[in-house]
Amino acid sequence: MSSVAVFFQHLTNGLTLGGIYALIALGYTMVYGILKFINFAHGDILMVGAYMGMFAFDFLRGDAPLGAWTFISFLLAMIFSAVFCAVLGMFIEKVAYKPLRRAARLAPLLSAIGVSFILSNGAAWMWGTQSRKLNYPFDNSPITILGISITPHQILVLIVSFAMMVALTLFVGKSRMGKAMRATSLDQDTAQLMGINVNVVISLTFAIGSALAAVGGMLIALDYKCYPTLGTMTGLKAFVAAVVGGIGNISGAMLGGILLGLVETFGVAVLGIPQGYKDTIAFVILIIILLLKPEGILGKVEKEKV
Amino acid sequence: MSFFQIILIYTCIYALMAIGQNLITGYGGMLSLCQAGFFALGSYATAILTTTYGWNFWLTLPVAVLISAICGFAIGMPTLRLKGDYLAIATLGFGEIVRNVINNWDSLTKGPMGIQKIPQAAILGFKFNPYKKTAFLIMLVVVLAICYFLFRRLARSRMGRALAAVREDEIAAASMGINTTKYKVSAFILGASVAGIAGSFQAVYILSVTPGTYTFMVSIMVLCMVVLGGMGNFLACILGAFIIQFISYFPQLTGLTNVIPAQAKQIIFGLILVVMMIWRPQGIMGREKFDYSGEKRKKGAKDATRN
Amino acid sequence: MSELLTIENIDVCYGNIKALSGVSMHVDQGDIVCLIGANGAGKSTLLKSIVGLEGLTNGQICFDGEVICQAKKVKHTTDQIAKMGISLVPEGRRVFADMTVEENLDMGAFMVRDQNVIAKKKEEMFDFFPILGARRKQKTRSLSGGEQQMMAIARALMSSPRMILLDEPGLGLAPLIIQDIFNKIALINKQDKVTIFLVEQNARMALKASNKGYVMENGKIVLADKASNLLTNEKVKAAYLGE
Amino acid sequence: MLLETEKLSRVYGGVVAVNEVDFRVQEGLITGLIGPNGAGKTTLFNNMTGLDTPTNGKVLFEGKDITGKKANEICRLGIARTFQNIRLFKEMSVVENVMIGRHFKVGDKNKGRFLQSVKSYFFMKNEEKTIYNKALEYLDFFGLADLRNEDAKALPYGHQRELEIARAMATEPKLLFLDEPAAGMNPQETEHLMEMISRIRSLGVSVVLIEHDMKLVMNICDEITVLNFGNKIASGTPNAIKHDPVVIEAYLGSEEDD
Amino acid sequence: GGSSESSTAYKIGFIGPMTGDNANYGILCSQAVKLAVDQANAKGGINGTQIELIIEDSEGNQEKGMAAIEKLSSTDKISCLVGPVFTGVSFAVGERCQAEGIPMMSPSATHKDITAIGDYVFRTVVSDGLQGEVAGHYFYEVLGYRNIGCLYIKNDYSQGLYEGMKAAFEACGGKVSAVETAQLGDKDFKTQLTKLKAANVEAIYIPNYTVEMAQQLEQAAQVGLNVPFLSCDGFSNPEIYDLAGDYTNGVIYIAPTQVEESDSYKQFVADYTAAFGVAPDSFATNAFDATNIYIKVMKEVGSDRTAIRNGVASIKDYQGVTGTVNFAENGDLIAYQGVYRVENQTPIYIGAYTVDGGKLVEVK
Ligand SMILES: Nc1ncnc2c1ncn2[C@@H]1O[C@H](COP(=O)(O)OP(=O)(O)OP(=O)(O)O)[C@@H](O)[C@H]1O
Ligand SMILES: Nc1ncnc2c1ncn2[C@@H]1O[C@H](COP(=O)(O)OP(=O)(O)OP(=O)(O)O)[C@@H](O)[C@H]1O
Ligand SMILES: CC(C)C[C@H](N)C(=O)O
Ligand SMILES: [Mg+2]
Ligand SMILES: [Mg+2]
Repeated sequence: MSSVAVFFQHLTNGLTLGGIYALIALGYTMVYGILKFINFAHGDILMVGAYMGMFAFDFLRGDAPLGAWTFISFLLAMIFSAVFCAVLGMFIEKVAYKPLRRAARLAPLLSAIGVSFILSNGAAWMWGTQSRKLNYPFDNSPITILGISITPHQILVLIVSFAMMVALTLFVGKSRMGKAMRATSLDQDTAQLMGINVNVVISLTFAIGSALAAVGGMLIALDYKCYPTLGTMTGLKAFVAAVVGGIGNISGAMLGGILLGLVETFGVAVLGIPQGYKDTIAFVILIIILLLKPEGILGKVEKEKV
Repeated sequence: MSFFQIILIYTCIYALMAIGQNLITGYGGMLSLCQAGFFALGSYATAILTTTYGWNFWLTLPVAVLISAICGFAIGMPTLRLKGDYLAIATLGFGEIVRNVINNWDSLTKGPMGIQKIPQAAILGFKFNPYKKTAFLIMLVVVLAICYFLFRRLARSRMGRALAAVREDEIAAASMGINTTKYKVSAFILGASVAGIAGSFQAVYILSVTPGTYTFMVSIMVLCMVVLGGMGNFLACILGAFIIQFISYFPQLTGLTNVIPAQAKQIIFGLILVVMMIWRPQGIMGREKFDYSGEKRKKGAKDATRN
Repeated sequence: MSELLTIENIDVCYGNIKALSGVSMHVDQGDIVCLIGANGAGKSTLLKSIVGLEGLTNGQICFDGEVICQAKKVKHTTDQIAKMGISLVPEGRRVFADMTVEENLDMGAFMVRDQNVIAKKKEEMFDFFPILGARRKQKTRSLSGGEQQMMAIARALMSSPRMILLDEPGLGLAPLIIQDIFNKIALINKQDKVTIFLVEQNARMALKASNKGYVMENGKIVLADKASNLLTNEKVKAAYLGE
Repeated sequence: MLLETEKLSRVYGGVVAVNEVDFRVQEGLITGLIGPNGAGKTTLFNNMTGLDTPTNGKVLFEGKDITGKKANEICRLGIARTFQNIRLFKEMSVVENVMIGRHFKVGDKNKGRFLQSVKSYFFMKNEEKTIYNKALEYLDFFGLADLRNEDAKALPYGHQRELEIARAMATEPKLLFLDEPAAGMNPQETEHLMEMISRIRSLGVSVVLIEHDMKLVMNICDEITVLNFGNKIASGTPNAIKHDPVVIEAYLGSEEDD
Repeated sequence: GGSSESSTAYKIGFIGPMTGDNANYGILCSQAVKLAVDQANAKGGINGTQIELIIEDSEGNQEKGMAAIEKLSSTDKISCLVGPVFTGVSFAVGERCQAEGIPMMSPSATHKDITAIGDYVFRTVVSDGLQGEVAGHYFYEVLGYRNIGCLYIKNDYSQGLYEGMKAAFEACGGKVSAVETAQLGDKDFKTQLTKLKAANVEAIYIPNYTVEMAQQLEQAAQVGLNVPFLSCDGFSNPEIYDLAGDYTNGVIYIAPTQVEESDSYKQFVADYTAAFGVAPDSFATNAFDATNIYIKVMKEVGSDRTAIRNGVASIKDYQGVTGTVNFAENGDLIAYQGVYRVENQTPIYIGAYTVDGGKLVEVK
């Protein structure tokens, strides 16, 4: 391989890895943006979404060979999984977070950790701990251009995360509901005074966030497989990405995700530091970014007015 | 009840970390997620010095504290500008960096293989044999008691009050002449130091160290202990540590392990966390209200507090 | 004139502290009513309980003949009450700090769906508070205290409510502006038939602008009368008018 | 001159909040700072107390340049302040709030820092007692001693304002900045506040206050400076200001007959 | 064995990760132990007494492992222990077992130093030392590679195998010219694979766990990396064929031998699959043998710990499902390494090897 080709292969790898982080980070940021708390269970909802999608897909597809039907059944499975997770997300919010809305900031975090334990171990109990394959609904053989390989799946991940980013930005920025979400995130009492039903807003936020998680979960599981801790490690990374991008900021989540993917790839590939230190490099760079830009890359630095 | 003793031993070790976390988070209001990192530093300092360099355990203890303190300073100083969850991520990153470096610096830490055959702690030839627990437990209780009193004292002095002020309103605190940076960094240093102590004792309890013990989950558990017990309350931290340890070893203590599936234990653990938080969001004991004059403080009307 | 807002014998507690006890009062359709009282008397608490932000432990509150709040159970949530046409300018401004002035006004008009109406209302507000117009793209958090107060009032007016509850609208405002605001209140009361319920420390000015006044002490209504009578009431003069 | 600013400006993006203002505070006096909403009064305060840094110009305190110093350093030099939007330590008790004000007032100047902290660690009981008693004195001054064990957040607005002043006074300042101390108070309470401020001056503390309550300003201020759109448009005695046409035009409006 | 006549308690303990990130290994092994105990109990247990099995969760973590052995030793008073599953936990638990004289037999902890803890520590899995050595020799001498790359996980297992292989391969004269590592739990290896691709090596050794190897094989294809892959005993877990499908074809791996041959093995797989719905991996197979060895010994000497340890040490040519089991002086399994090549998603047995005096020897 020529070194130029190697470079571009790394670039491709980094971008697509970043796409995966971005996919999860979007949902994280969305919920954080409204409720200002780290929904630790987001990754686990994503895992449930992957499993539900897998079951639905296997069921719908049956023995059909790759073709239009597999693709359609994959989409149907995705819709099913998204709906399932939306309901699950709303349910979790009602039971575990809603009673804590006025409590200390860390109380819902702990509750979320509890939910995360319940979901991941519940999944292990019901579905076993071994990895299960979610089959590609299309032919995923790599496409090689000028010596650089990329798979259709990678392209899909990038497209979907980008599309989600655009859709979410428009939704939150432009729609009535989106405005209600922003107001709710700033001051729930006052939002109510404006005639906003914050319960509905929060439920909806969870529903959307969880549905996004389900879609993300299925796309990720195509590559990473389904297993009960699917959401944990990737979820954590994605959360880091969301924060670095400026938590609560939708484009920031996307940017943070891509950046994390690139940093993880290039930190090692180009700087020539031993691969083992990949996470160290990634975190050092992220900490440096935060030090230079304490509110995240796209976060707003607004000095408090006294 | 020798199995109960092991719960107490882990309670003590984790309570040490929780005390540190409480100073940082409960008092200073900084959400730090790197107790596991300092815990690891303490453990490895002891493990390396006792095995590779043949030091006595008690001599490694101050080194462990010093290293943790220096790292606490190194992480505290620059990241203090960060607020809330940004600080959480930076500190989480630090914890992961520590583990990552330990896992990769093979020549010093033996990498993923870990370090074995750590000698037992001893005083004048009397060995604190971890398998015999009682003596070990007594040693830990003494250490915990000392740290508890030192920290509680600190917290109800000017320093604790200044930290609380910084937590409540940094701008107002600065306008009252408080050097906010100084107090935040001090909290980090002290919090890191006790976690280092906890690490040292962990090393002489398990008698071997591997990077896998010092994961992010440890930091999360420590945070849970503090929040569950009650932020800003050192006794509550110890209680929180006990409760969390008790819940996680409950099936073993009662012999339920063979009756219920392994995951059920974790699911119950999760349920308890959720229920406890809904039941008492401010923690079981809540924030400790000091009473300066001998008269009792009126119970606050709404105790659930935001910070 | 018919009673628009009726408060019947309500109690409100913070934990075990009773902030309001046995408060009964009413506001007639089209009136301007003011409530005065010392610090901590419970005025803000009363306003908050009308919009459902504090629960009652006893009694009930009716708006336009319908029960909106009742002890021990939530009849209507705050957003429903807002939708019935009650708008509160809360104590301490409570602006959406991270939104611009314009976005804040948009939020005030959340219940209005007609974009033209919103645009018109906004221009009206900017006419009334020119400094807000000058700052329309600025984040509210960086506004001065008085500007934020204007912002909060303007926001409450955006939804063209049937009734406005104002909690110390003059707080932190320059004398000229306060006068303006009271004039404006009288104007919208007359023109738009908006009922006004006002809590104000500047008792003289408030009573002058009102038809009716209530005086609250320690969570209880101790006086209720025509505003003009209160202005000359010796007790009121001594305690609240600073003479 | 106890404190003065030299051509102090503060610009935010396009907004000139304070424009080349020369502001003077004489020792022992009560100086008023008035002006329409958004005139730049609070901004000027922030720039003098270290919470904001001037874009241009200097701040001199007792002849020394303190521009750009941190808030905590400025406080230790003897400048204390309150805030327009009350900033109490809400979850702490009333007395603890005041004790914070005593924070840097303990300790023995003759000992090194380390020895001092060791000493204060071991003799904490005594030290705490001193701080506590001193704090009670300041609470008493404002008649808040009975409320000492309440949470600060549960106090009614007016008391919160007083508590904030008590807390600032606990730092034993030479100069006290008050940002709208009478906001949210009724006339009677305002009168009480005026008394308090006069008493503070009689303790030898110079006071600067921002206020929209003209009765208060005109009654107790010795000097008044008026800002409008960031510019200083007038300064002088209350009487002079009251009749200054520029000020009337910009701020006071024609006197209401009453 | 003083207590051999007291027929009351035959207790076998098991420690492994039953929850957490690596629960799969613990669960598969524990099921094998359970199967062995159930089978023995169905046949009347030991001299008419039922055997009791106590499974404890270590979460793959030393701290929990210590608590587990504490409970097994002080509350349950077990006679012998199967496990722990992971090297790290085995070190901590092993010391305790040694100190208290509890026989311990790990089905899967492969670190070469584990049996050095003491004479109560055994294992039914081959030490990484031997496996790596055989691998190194085989790659050089039989496969004829001179320049290979390696991608391993920074954990004790993978690194141990890598080090063993590298030492032997380079001693033969070969060169491991490109080495990449990853962290446990990583799912994306494209960076490393791209670097390996750029390094132009003849083959790549991936001594990792099943799930990671599945990812690596699949992603190698994704970055267009087309060289032969070499692997280790982790490949003997049939899960790999579910996960990596056709990407496994052509892989050559070294793993404990004779697994494929015996009828008893086939029987075991059938029983296991019938009971638990999944197929066992090689560690579970080892755990099955370990348990049966204990049962056999206990039948002879009773429940006394020292007697059991001595009994295990003197086992000779035990015929287990993994083949013939003998323990070396230090408690290590004496075993040969099988070489397999995957064709059509099925491993084809090529031969058994060991290393003797620095030479690769084929065992017939
Ligand atoms: N969150 C709270 N927790 C406990 N007590 C409270 C709380 N809010 C208000 N109170 C108490 O309730 C009483 C009434 O307070 P409220 O704010 O209604 O008074 P107010 O008449 O509006 O006074 P002000 O003129 O100062 O605004 C006061 O004694 C106050 O201390
Ligand atoms: N960070 C900022 N960014 C932009 N503009 C700002 C910022 N801070 C203040 N301003 C503007 O500067 C002007 C002066 O504000 P300041 O708070 O000093 O007013 P003030 O005189 O205290 O008014 P008030 O009496 O209403 O409190 C205001 O118009 C405000 O909008
Ligand atoms: C289950 C196995 C993969 C464990 C591994 N052999 C170890 O020593 O840790
Ligand atoms: Mg009020
Ligand atoms: Mg101001």
